[in-house]
Amino acid sequence: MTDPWIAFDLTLAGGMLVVAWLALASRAAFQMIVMFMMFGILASLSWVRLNAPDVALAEAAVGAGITGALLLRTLSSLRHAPKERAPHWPIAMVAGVLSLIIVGALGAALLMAPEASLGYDRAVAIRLDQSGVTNPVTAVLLNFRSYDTLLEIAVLSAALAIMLMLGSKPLSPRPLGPLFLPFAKVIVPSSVIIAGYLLWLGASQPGGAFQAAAVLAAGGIVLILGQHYDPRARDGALIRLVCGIGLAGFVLVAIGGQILTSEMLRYPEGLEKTWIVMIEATLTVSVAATLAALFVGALRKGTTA
Amino acid sequence: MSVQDIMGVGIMVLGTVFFLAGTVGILRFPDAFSRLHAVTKADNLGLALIALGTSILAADGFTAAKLFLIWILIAVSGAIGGHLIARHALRDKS
Amino acid sequence: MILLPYLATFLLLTALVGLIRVMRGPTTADRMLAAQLIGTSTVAILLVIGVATEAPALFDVALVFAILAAISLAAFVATARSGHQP
Amino acid sequence: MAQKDKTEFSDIAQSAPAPDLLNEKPALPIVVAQPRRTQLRRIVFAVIVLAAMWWMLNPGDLFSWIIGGPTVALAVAAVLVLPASAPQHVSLSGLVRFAFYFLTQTVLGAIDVALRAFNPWHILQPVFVTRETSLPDGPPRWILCNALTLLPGSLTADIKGASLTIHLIDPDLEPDLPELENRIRDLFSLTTLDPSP
Repeated sequence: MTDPWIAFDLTLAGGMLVVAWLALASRAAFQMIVMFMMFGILASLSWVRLNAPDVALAEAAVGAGITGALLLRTLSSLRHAPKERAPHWPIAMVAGVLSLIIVGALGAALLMAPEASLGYDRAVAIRLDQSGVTNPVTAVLLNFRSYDTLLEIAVLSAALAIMLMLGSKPLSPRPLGPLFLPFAKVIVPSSVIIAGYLLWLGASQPGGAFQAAAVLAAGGIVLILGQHYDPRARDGALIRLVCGIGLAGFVLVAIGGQILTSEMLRYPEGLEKTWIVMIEATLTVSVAATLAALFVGALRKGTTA
Repeated sequence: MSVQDIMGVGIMVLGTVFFLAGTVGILRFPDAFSRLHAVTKADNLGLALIALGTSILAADGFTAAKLFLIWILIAVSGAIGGHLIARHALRDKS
Repeated sequence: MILLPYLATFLLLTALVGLIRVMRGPTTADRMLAAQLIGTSTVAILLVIGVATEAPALFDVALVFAILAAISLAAFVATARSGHQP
Repeated sequence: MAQKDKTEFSDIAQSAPAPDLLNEKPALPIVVAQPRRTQLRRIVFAVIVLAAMWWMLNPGDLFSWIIGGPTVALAVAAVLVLPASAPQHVSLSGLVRFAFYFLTQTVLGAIDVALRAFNPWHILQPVFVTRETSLPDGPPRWILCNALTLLPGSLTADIKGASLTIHLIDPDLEPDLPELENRIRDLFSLTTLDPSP
């Protein structure tokens, strides 16, 4: 009997190709952003179908949620809407050739894979019993999650530092009318609780702070958009400190773990759970502050480009 | 197949009909405001029915509570979000 | 129960057809409301897959989608410029 | 940590709103001067609701309160950043009556719009109307606007003070505003102005 999900999977795969093409082909920036968000949604669904709900969760929170909000914010601060124009043909040629090379390399890897992947499958299967996770995709990702988080935080911190140095057009949200308050009253506390829940779900393994941070940042962004909280009013320095703590703390933990257990990003035996919960909680708050700060732009009052 | 299963799946099928109505609505209706009617009303009920059917099939109180929370979040962002988009579109026009 | 995968496929198809409105516009409001419709459909799809494959973890993914749909909407109405912006 | 956030946030909540672009009423509503008891009641209510939400997501997991405790505290702090609305008295019987009415109307609204979408010969003739509401600002008016959005044929498009701009999908489908207002008054135990049957 055929798998009843085959129709769904084919539709999803086809849909992803179409959306990817539409996102690339749209000349208008706003349309491109919406298509990009739709691509994030479909990518998340595809992780679901690959039996990796953890990755689907991350893709939903980061790819479809917070990135879209950041892109919309960026679009609003551009002085002129980007002009519609076709790219110069030499650039288009180079991009085309590069893409073809990458596609060729991926195809070659796929074609040459069978023998190699057999061995890999077995290695993962053996490890699966030890790690206590039942899904191979999740297990592989979990083992590298702390490295992943470290790099993500480094990238975010660098982005924030560059933005603070260059300055940016301050955020000036439109007034949203009296119904935004009840909206915020439901969404803001819910986002805090859901962020805590995601943190708790991810706390059995290191590195799940990012999804929680994205949801927490979303709650903060609603507060800022409703003009209920203005981080520029007085505590710019405090926010910069909170943003910095994430990267600094994580690096310290990595080095400390290296000294104690002679393996980077490994926590001492027995204390793992406590360590993970504390570190992840700190990371969540710090990354959320960084994401929200990226959304707001300049952190000092009256700072302009 | 138990009575419970048939009921759950039946309610979910009914839910998808409303999703179809929402999509037909946003394609057929003449302006953004009318399309918002389709999005806020039809999809809201569609999701409510799907969530209801899912909780009947799952037959677990806490799962049902989580599904109810999901529906509340979507309903709030649907109803108020529909208003906010309409408000935005109204300022676009003037 | 065998019906559920086809139900999910149907929901996915209605969502994908909704993309036509994202492409056509003509206003930013039209594109955004279509995006919201697709977001809601995705939550529904996740519930259907979750119950069909007995994977309650998917309800958590749906929860995250539900809360973040609200955020992208707020970001849109607060920052998007007026006019028939592309 | 949550404690510290709370004091910072509440200071800012009372500071002046940012100047707005279009000459409109700012999103920040009137900060109601709150007696200490009202404030306390608000905190207790928020703690109960949010703790229940956490318990619902993590049923029977006592260990989860290591994260749950601080999370609920932070969420309560976030609630306190938002301006308080005047305290409302909701009667339980009124709530049941209104919930039943609201649910039936939501279903009717969805069926109505679905039939319009599926009928290939149906041509929409949408109109805008402006109506004044007699309900007080705050939760009663919020409920009114959201109920209008989910009722058959109507959508709250704009609110300026007590004047609502309503989009009707069909001119014949205008909802009976006084009746709806009276149902909301019943919900909040407000005195009924127009005792129509």
